[in-house]
Amino acid sequence: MKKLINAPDAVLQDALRGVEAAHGDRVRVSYDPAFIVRLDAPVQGKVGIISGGGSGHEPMHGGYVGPGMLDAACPGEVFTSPTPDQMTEATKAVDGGAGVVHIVKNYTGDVMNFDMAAELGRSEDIEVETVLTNDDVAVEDSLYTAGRRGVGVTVLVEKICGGAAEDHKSLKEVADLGRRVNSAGRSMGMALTPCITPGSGNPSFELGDDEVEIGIGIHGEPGRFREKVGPASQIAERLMTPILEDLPFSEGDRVLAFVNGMGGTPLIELYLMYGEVAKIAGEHGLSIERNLIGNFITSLEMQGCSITLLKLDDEMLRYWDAPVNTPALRWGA
Amino acid sequence: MKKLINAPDAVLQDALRGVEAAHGDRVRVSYDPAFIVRLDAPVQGKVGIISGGGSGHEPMHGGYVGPGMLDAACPGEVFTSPTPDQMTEATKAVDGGAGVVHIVKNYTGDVMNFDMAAELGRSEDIEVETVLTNDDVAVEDSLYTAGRRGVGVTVLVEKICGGAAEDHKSLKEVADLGRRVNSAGRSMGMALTPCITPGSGNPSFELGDDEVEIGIGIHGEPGRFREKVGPASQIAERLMTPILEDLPFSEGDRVLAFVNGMGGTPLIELYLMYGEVAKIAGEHGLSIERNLIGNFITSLEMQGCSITLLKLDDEMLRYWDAPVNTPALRWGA
Amino acid sequence: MPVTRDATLDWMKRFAGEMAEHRAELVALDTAIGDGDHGTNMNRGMTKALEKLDGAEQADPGAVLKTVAMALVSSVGGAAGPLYGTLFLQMGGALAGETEVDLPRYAAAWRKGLEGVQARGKAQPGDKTMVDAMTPAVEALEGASDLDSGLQAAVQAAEEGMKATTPLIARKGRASYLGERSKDHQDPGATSTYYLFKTAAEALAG
Amino acid sequence: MPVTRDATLDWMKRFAGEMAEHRAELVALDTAIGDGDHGTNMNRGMTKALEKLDGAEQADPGAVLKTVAMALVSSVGGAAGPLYGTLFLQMGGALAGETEVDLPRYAAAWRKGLEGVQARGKAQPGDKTMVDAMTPAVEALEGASDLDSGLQAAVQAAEEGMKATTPLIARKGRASYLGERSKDHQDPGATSTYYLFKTAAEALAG
Ligand SMILES: Nc1ncnc2c1ncn2[C@@H]1O[C@H](COP(=O)(O)OP(=O)(O)O)[C@@H](O)[C@H]1O
Ligand SMILES: Nc1ncnc2c1ncn2[C@@H]1O[C@H](COP(=O)(O)OP(=O)(O)O)[C@@H](O)[C@H]1O
Ligand SMILES: [Mg+2]
Ligand SMILES: [Mg+2]
Ligand SMILES: [Mg+2]
Ligand SMILES: [Mg+2]
Repeated sequence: MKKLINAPDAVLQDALRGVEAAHGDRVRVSYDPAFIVRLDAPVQGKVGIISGGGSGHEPMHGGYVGPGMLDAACPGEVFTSPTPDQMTEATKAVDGGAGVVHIVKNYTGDVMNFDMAAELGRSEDIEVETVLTNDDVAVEDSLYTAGRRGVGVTVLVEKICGGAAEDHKSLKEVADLGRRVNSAGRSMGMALTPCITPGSGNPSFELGDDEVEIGIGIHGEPGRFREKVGPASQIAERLMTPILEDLPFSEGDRVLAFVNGMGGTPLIELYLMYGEVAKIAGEHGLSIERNLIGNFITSLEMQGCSITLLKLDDEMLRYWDAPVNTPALRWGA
Repeated sequence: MKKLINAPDAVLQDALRGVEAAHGDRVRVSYDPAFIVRLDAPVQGKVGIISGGGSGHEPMHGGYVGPGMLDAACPGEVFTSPTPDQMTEATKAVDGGAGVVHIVKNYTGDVMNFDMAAELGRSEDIEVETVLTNDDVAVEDSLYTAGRRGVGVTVLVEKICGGAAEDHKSLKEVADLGRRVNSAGRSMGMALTPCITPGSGNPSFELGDDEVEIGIGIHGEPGRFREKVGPASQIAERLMTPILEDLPFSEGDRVLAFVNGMGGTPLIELYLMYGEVAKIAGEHGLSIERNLIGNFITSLEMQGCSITLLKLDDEMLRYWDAPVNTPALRWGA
Repeated sequence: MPVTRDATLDWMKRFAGEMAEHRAELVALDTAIGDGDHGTNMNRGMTKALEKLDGAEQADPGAVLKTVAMALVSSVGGAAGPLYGTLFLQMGGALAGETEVDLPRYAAAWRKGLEGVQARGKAQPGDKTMVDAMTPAVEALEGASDLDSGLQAAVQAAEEGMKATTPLIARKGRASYLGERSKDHQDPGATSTYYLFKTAAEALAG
Repeated sequence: MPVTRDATLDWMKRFAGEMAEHRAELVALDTAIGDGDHGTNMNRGMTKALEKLDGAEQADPGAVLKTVAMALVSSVGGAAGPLYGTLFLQMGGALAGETEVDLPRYAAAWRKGLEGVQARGKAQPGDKTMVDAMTPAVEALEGASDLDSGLQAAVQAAEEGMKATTPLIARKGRASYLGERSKDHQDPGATSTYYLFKTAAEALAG
């Protein structure tokens, strides 16, 4: 294993030190418990928004802390969801009296830790609403399983809720909007290579020199099936078809198309993929109103990509376009 | 070789189609000759700024086309500098009567192709000034060699010249400022892994499982030497020491610190490296006024990073902070 | 021999030792059907737990387990943190104020713990989780006639439960994303639970 | 036998064929000390050149070479594009209007081309570039008594010049960044130049 780290156990703390050195003019970094919070938090009267999850998905979530998006982010160890005390402290730090939204990706660990935090947060008279993201169509959904994973749509939920909160929407309005975004979004991902966590030191799965893994998540976990690598047009088809069928998306829908890199994919390939996605969307009569292309929710150095389609309504569009000023997503500011 | 492409020969054209689909509302894409140009070009009375180079370094240069930075970018084939007709056509497309600056990275191919283009451009009554970047301290500089490579500082030159041009500085002023930025900047890079060009299909060099390559460029070319992988703090030292000695940077200098990913490096590692860079800069009494962290000048899926330090003056700072609105770099807009 | 404060402390030290020793094994199991961190998570948590146990005096077995619970909850994260945290919290609550715990009360505490784990994680036996090792072990304790033989039986039941996870298709936790492909792999959490019973028996044996 | 328009066309077709056939070899050489594109670049350029040659009639050897030059300049890029472009542009200029080129004029055209390459790239013999193959080959032509034997000698000189690049430390082009580590590798551009002379001799031999 070769990584730009000092020691496997020190990755999170060392990276947080880098975040503090880089963005100390706009965020405050707490080390124990670990969270990153807007320097001007709590913003009085504004709904606070926090998210969190294992590290290794950067820029998610720490890179999204700032006006127009998250008030705080709680990073866990690499691929390990954070602990309740992180969320509790972050919740307190961002509560400006209007309540706090927890944006939680649907993983057993995340959900349970956030549950415990929400219980604690509530007991201290802070109103907490949880928005669960579970947009990954690669996973079968049923009452008897862990359900679908939260992946790409999480970034969109964070941005759109952030916009609504900045616009002084109420706790319930922000949370409901977040849930609507989640319901209207679908994602699927694939990998050309596995990734290696600092803690394990080994590839997260083995893949032949000519194979791709379809239906992967963002934790280096294997996907639903593997196949011989095909052209980008075929890979786009593999991801788009289940997405389009699942919502379903239909002719005339206005969408946001998000082509996300898993961390190790050259940007030129993501643009190439976007070309294929746009083509397929066009063939299905979708109108792509907005797009996002780049590494926004990653899986360490994994090569591959995910596609997220979000069916837009006017309110989502308005808050997507609203100003945002974070290290990783910035416009209008 | 596994890549998100349709065919090795079609990479550039297919990626350009993606750029057009994604950013057609702000740029125009010409396919033959290949260039990406601001939709509102030529901006009358403003100095035009173009750059170009081989593909595979995205977001450089195409991602920097937009108000406050480049007016056009000319992408060559992967790792192959573009041809004179691309630059000539781009030069014509952006000339608003105030002349055009060519920002050229110092590689034999880039220099010769831009030379031919500048000769042609001049002959058509467009005034062209060339700003050559050559900031890579890993390369020995002498009259008898190809000289130092242009690497990280190129991004900074493009941003700062872009700001000055938007401020309606004259051709000479913009070019002189660009040259000053180049003279005040120094870079050095390293790799944990090689990269694979679509055309070759093979790793650009072989590296042991516990080795790093120090002094690499951005074309997958091997570096100056290799050594056993050490902690991030040691790698930062390896890169910072020659940079600091070369200018030299001295106590009290105000600097911009730029930690750049080579394309396949997780962002968490880049932030961790930034923490080490900030520490070393602090020990040398440098004051980091601005920073940039991320994948901005890449080498396909190579894992590794480069560090660039730029000694700032007030004018550079002003134009660095000036609004920019491009797909890859955006603020104040 | 009843379960005392010292035996409980000894148990936790042994369990921490096993988690350190088997870190790589648990990571490998979790790499196959999860995200490769279970060993690191448990080792980090139990290291923290020992620190906390060292830092203050615990009056009884319940206090020992509550200290461990809080350390796990605030340092493990992932699925294992809340689950083992809840287990020890519930067991600790059931044993608060006790000094010499006999078999019925010990088994009842485990039952409480298991109920907590299931309330938190919603897993049923057969879902390929730690519940598959814990359930038969707790039942073995409940059906035993004395602590020593009960714990021996529990260890054996936990081991069988752990091994029985191998052919299962996961329905909870990360492994569930693999569907059919989760088959033929032993569940990491069931494995750490086996070590938990193993060290409990060792600690009681002295 | 003088160099005619048809022989020049034949030369270019053969050269294009060699560039296609040896693409991988040139890529491998360029991977070792450069960026691994020389074969792809030359193949792309010569494919384009053949297209252009097919697309319009060329009156004489000079016109053929100019057409190739423009195709290379506008499709190759990198170092090779301007260098081979300049070579053929200068040679084409020297042979404009000629129909049957004899040895002195042919050698003079090559000299013009080489001067162009050196003016463009500033490389001296010994810098480990195409100039190392081209220079002795042009000198062989200049010292020859007839075209056939002159081209034979030129091929041999180019081959020797190409091989002699192996021990050199590069001072121009990308390979120069490697310093000492550029030793023990044959220069890709010198290799393509060798093929250029080889096909010239073959074309003249018919
Ligand atoms: N819902 C659940 N109920 C009970 N145990 C579970 C549940 N989900 C996961 N587990 C257990 O947790 C183990 C994984 O723990 P760990 O790897 O530390 O957390 P994570 O899955 O968050 O990475 C699994 O092997 C399984 O035994
Ligand atoms: N300054 C120069 N003068 C002459 N030939 C050069 C010079 N620089 C490079 N070359 C030749 O160009 C070859 C590399 O061409 P190519 O790989 O196509 O371009 P690039 O180096 O831009 O990738 C080298 O092997 C060398 O022979
Ligand atoms: Mg985990
Ligand atoms: Mg090249
Ligand atoms: Mg795990
Ligand atoms: Mg090359």
